[in-house]
Amino acid sequence: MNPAVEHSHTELVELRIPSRPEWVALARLAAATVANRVRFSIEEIEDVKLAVAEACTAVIQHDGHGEFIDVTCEALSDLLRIRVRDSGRQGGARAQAQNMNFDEARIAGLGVFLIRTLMDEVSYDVSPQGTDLQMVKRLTGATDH
Amino acid sequence: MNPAVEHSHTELVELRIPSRPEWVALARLAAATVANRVRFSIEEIEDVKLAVAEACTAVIQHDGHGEFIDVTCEALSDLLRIRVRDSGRQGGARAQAQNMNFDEARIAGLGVFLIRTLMDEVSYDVSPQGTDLQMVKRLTGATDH
Amino acid sequence: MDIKVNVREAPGDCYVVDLSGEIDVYTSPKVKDAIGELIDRGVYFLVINLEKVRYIDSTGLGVLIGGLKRVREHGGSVNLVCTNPQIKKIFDITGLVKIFGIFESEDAAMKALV
Amino acid sequence: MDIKVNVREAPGDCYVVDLSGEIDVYTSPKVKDAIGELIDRGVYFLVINLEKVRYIDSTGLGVLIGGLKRVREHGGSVNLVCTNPQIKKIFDITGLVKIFGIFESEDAAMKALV
Ligand SMILES: Nc1ncnc2c1ncn2[C@@H]1O[C@H](COP(=O)(O)OP(=O)(O)O)[C@@H](O)[C@H]1O
Ligand SMILES: Nc1ncnc2c1ncn2[C@@H]1O[C@H](COP(=O)(O)OP(=O)(O)O)[C@@H](O)[C@H]1O
Repeated sequence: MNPAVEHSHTELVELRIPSRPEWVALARLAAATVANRVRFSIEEIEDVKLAVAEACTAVIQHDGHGEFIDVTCEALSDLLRIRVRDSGRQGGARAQAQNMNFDEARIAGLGVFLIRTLMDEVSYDVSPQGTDLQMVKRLTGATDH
Repeated sequence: MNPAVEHSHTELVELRIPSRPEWVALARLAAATVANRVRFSIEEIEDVKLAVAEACTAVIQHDGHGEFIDVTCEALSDLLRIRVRDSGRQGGARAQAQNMNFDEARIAGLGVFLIRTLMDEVSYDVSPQGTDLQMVKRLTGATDH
Repeated sequence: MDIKVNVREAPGDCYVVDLSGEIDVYTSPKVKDAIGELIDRGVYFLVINLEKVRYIDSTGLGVLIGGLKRVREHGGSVNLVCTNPQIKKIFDITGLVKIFGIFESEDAAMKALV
Repeated sequence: MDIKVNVREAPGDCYVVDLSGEIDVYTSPKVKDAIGELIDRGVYFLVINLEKVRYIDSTGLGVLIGGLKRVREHGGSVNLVCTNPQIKKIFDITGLVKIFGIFESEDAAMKALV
């Protein structure tokens, strides 16, 4: 079953998980369920799972990350939009350290490389409040309006 | 892998899904993942999945329900607490109709019977703002403090 | 999240409905349609094989109960094949074991049907 | 979410590590430990069989790369068995096909090892 998304329906899933390794699999599953609502192929759904997992992993492996990861997945008729943020971050010194550690080396890492390769659009925003990664995958051949 | 929950960690998962049939499976999976963090048996995890699905199904099959279902699952050392609410409900006349339809016949239905049988504590609250079902399942032999 | 429904004719005017997967609020309409079509065609003796069903909820039970009620109006009956202990438990705690014939094998379910 | 790791001795001072399941940030430490233990024991020729791996992410790749680096310091090598196209694709797009020997069968991976 891989039905076309009906525009009249909201196709939005929000998931909050503790920012720890054992929860990443759930974020993958949630993203896969939403990706399945767009008419992605099985291979494309695997791409989405990996990209979401890499985004969560980047948060988890980063010192000073927040207590939770918020994953928002939205299916539109011809694209999937996913946002991964960490939240509940400690303020002050920890947030400072966080800010400095999140350097180009991290962005250039294997995980971020995979996200950029597998998704069509990736943007990220780093602030003392946390990291915010947004990514879009389009149906092949589809154009955005 | 079925590790004991460490008290120093937050074991809280929040999931928001559209209140439609195709999303209930994701709520089951999320609840099962959290139940797995308490040392429940496979059979007990199946009980939790069914109870959560019945709670979501009750919302969905009820006219005038909200646009989303919020599922909150919290693992403590010896119990699992789950809350299922509908949100984004239309106000006014629809909320009124909703309120009246949610009658004893519904509560007495097969789904609610299953929830009551499979879980150790169940409470629900119905208001024009929506329905709010809370349930607890304990580890066998464990007592609450 | 998926259900597969396969309908096949068996000896003696009886049909077997093989279900495989999860029967929930999303998938049960598909099961309801398949059973409903058979009954509309005048098939009142059914074996529903749940051996490959991993999950069933109240909507799935409702579909089975609904099917049973309809065939009984025509003097028919529905027998279930169920070996999964978790699924069996659901029939036990809801008391539905008393209204369905539930069997360990398709053979036994078919023999008990007529 | 689970990984199974099985280590077995093969002909010619070589070991095969069978991995089965999903290798991610949660499960990769288990894989790392298993490979690390072998290397600590002086095993520098490894075949890692990924045929039953359904999923691998950058942490899993990191563990494999780390193992390869360690055995190379001792003149050893790591060959992978990989048939799943999705997993192969990950090695392709990261360029890791160029640093690992990747084979379609365990036999081929073992023969190419020494
Ligand atoms: N495509 C690649 N080819 C070869 N080696 C790589 C590749 N990607 C990463 N590595 C190596 O694998 C190791 C782990 O990489 P990475 O996961 O990016 O770690 P980190 O985030 O710590 O930089 C590093 O030593 C890196 O040099
Ligand atoms: N334990 C049971 N034994 C026999 N019949 C039952 C049982 N539970 C429910 N039913 C019947 O199955 C049908 C569907 O039940 P239920 O799911 O509770 O529907 P509803 O919510 O519409 O009342 C009803 O006709 C009811 O009488």
